[in-house]
Amino acid sequence: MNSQYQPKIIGFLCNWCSYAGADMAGTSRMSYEPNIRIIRVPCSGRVNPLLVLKCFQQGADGVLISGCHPGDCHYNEGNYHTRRRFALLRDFLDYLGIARDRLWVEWVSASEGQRFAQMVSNFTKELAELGPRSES
Amino acid sequence: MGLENPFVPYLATLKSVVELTPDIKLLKVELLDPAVRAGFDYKPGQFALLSAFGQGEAPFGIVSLPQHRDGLEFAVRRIGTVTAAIHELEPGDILGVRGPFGNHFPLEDYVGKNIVIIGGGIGMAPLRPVINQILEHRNDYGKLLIINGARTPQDLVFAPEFQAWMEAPRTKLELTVDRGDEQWRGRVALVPNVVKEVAPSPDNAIAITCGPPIMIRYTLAVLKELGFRDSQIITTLEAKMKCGLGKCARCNVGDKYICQDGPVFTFEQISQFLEQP
Amino acid sequence: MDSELIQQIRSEASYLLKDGTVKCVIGYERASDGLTSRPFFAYEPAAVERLIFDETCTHNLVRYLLDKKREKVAIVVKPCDSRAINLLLNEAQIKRHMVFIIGVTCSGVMETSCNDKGQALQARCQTCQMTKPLVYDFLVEQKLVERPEGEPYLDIQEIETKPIAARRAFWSEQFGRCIRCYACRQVCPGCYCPDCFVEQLDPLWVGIRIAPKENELWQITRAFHLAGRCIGCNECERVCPVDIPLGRLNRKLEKEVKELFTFQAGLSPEEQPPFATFKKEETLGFEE
Amino acid sequence: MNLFLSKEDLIRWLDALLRQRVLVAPVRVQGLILLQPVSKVAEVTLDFGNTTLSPKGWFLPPMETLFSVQSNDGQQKLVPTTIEKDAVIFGLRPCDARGIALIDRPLLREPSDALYRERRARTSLIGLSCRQAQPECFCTSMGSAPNDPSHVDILLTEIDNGYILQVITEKGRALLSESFAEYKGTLPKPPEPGAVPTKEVVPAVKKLFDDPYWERLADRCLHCNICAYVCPTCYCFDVRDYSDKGSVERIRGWDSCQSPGFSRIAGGYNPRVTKGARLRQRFAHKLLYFPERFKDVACVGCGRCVRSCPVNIDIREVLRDLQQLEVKSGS
Repeated sequence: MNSQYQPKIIGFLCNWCSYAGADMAGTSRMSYEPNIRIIRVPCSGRVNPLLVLKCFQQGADGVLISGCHPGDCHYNEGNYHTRRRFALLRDFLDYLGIARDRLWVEWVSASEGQRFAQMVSNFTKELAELGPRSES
Repeated sequence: MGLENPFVPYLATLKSVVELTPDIKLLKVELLDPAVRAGFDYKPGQFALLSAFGQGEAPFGIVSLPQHRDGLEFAVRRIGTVTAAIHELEPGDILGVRGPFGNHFPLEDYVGKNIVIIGGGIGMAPLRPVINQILEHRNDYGKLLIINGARTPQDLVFAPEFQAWMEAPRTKLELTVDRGDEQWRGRVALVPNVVKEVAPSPDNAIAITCGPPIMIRYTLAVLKELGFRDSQIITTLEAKMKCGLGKCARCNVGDKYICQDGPVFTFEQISQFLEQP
Repeated sequence: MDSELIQQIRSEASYLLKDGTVKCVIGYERASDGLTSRPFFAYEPAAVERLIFDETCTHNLVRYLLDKKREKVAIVVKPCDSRAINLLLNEAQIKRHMVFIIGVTCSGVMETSCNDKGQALQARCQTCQMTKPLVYDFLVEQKLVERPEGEPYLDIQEIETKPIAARRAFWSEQFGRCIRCYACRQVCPGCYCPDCFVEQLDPLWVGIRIAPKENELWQITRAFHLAGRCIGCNECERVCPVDIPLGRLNRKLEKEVKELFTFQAGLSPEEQPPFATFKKEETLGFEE
Repeated sequence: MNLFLSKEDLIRWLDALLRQRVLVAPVRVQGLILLQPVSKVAEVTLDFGNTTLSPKGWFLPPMETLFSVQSNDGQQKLVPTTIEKDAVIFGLRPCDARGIALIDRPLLREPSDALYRERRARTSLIGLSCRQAQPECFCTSMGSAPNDPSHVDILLTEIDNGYILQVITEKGRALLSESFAEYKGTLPKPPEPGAVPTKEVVPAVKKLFDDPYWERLADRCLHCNICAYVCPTCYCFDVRDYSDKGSVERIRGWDSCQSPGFSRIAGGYNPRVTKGARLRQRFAHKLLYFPERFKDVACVGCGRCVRSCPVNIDIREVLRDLQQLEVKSGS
């Protein structure tokens, strides 16, 4: 990313899988772009769409919601609800002019540190292409 | 600064904080600008709007006495966002003060009369300056009866001053709680029942009461039974106030603006309100 | 104006009031402009003479059931309004035995405004195929006019096909006009939270600041809270004093909910709404 | 002395005004007519009944910052908002001008509202007489008139080939950038809006304060804020603090007695809980409390609340009902 534009990403990571996965990426010294600010949540199902909208309102360029793989949820069905909620919100935001690629929902288990690091880098590259939030 | 735009508060610093009860603090506030401090004179019953910048503003009765010239005191109960922010302030922090607003207790009319003061919980706050003003000019007034009630013993407000109130000449202090605890030796009864039991005489007397609406309703009934006329019973109304300047109309109850026509009213005036507060 | 239809409504209402089955009948009466109509609450049998029904009766009266939870009332219900009854029954906001439903068959209501009976049927009525309410206790039938089947989401597609910057500009301009009078919330049968998020102070999601960012957060969240619940009566768009096409927010979500979860709000009081349930095997675009 | 302007004169004059001041004028936006600052005279429209929202929004905006708090190294400094620019509101109707004059009374009364006072001082009003009354108008019953010049600096009246310009105040004279021809003819007869009985309204509201009429009227009321926000004489507001990223702003915004939290006190007690009490507050404040404090009824008969109310709560009907109920209850 040559341009000086640094996308800001807010990441809601579920405590049981994704946060542990990000932790593993850290402890195994995997490097990935520093654009993400992580917020730990008990479950990806805890993320209220209002939180995501507040992130975009306060100037975030991208929002990542990461939870356990469907079926592995510590609370059995949290990520099933996440899936439904943000499948709809993503389409709706796109319709309103906030690019759908600004909202990612990913499943990262506790052992997929590498995959988490790679995913953050991909997301940062994608957002760099999309450009700052002002236009879309 | 300030008067030019009446919405811009005077800056003040928090001098001291005293925990009166688990959810009520006594704050002493000093206006920063000496000129403003000199010109800021008020009377018991008036209120000011305190600003916790970032959270907002709320009205509080001024509970200190002007002649002490020792800063402004407010008793603040933690009940909402602004009061919570005020409770977090420490001595030295900056806050905003706007006022003084509203009318005041017409103490000059009570000279020579017996005074009955009935307060419930934080309702004692606006009554404290009246008590202390009477004690500082004790001979101008007749007998002073103070009935101070609260839910539990630690919720009794202004405990540090009970001793002084009890020892003052021709003064009686009746404390009561809804629910006592092991150490509590005093009365366990609702305020209106204590008023009925002590049965102050209405002759040449006035009663000032302030507290939760339910206490007021029953205390009023008891006082009427004892022979007090509406014009002899005074209270200070708490309403949603925002500007304190008679403009935003939030405190408009009936045809009155609490922030300007009140907050101190006699129940005779209140009975003529079109709308009951 | 079909007087035979009105006579039936009046006699049923009078009967219900006289024998005390209901405390009041919620229906329509002629408005002060003498042309259009407005909601009307009849408490005494004599008042039923003011009840009318014609193609200017646009209001969705079901919202008023939220204010009359503790007494049995009767209510005049169009086919689209009846979906709102199913919504409130599904969300346990009203009890079926507390509501006597006077259903009216309908062939569309006009695009009315003050002093204007309207020249055409409302857009949503032009292609609506519902002629009979889904639930009623007493049905009043009127001769119906055939309406053509049509492509319901043309106005939504018109926005979807714009480039993203144009969509962004379109909605920013619309939301820019919002004065936050909350009429869209107050008129909606689905909006009944005692403490709406927009007025919460702690956390201060939106509050009183009227600016593009706050207006956008308000409008998006309001619509999203109705996803899978909005029954398409379009009252929010009708009441908006600054003409924001709110229907195009709610019906976009209605279209997506149909595609993603094959669900439509208010068709039955038992069916689980989309966000209250899930299917394990669905991926919804979030592949493994 | 009345002047005459052709259409070209008017456009030239407006263009001149545009250069030194902010020109706020009626602009067509989708189906609405909104008063907005314009950058080109071409954006201005003159064929409309009245604007959707009233010009009060220029003096008491839907939202404004009262002051911001800047804290550098612990030292807090309050920076009050100031008004820099002069402005002209062009094309406002006489009823709205009277609306502004009415809310001047509470807002300019000592201690006066600084921002409102500053905007009033720096803004000139060019009124446009109505050529045609709208069905909901009833200004002549409320102390105004389609050609009432009393609260504007300049009043324009459209006639077939141009406009008659009446200079009302010195502030208005200062707006004339060139000399126009004198107009010797007579002013056209103003249109006749509907009439509404208002003789005994103040005592009627007082007498019928506890009448069940208000609960019945409020049955259909949605308790949105439309009637207060479109009304030229509603001026209630709320004040809140906003702090994002360290800077704190005290915001003042429109509020209405119909909104749920308007009279709710900390701790939850709300003296006005029922629907009827809230709706009564709107009419009691306009037709009783305001006249008792400021002499005149706070309604100018512009008809906006009648046009915009989703459930047709019509103030003209309320005025009629109050008179009849008062007679029935033995005045």
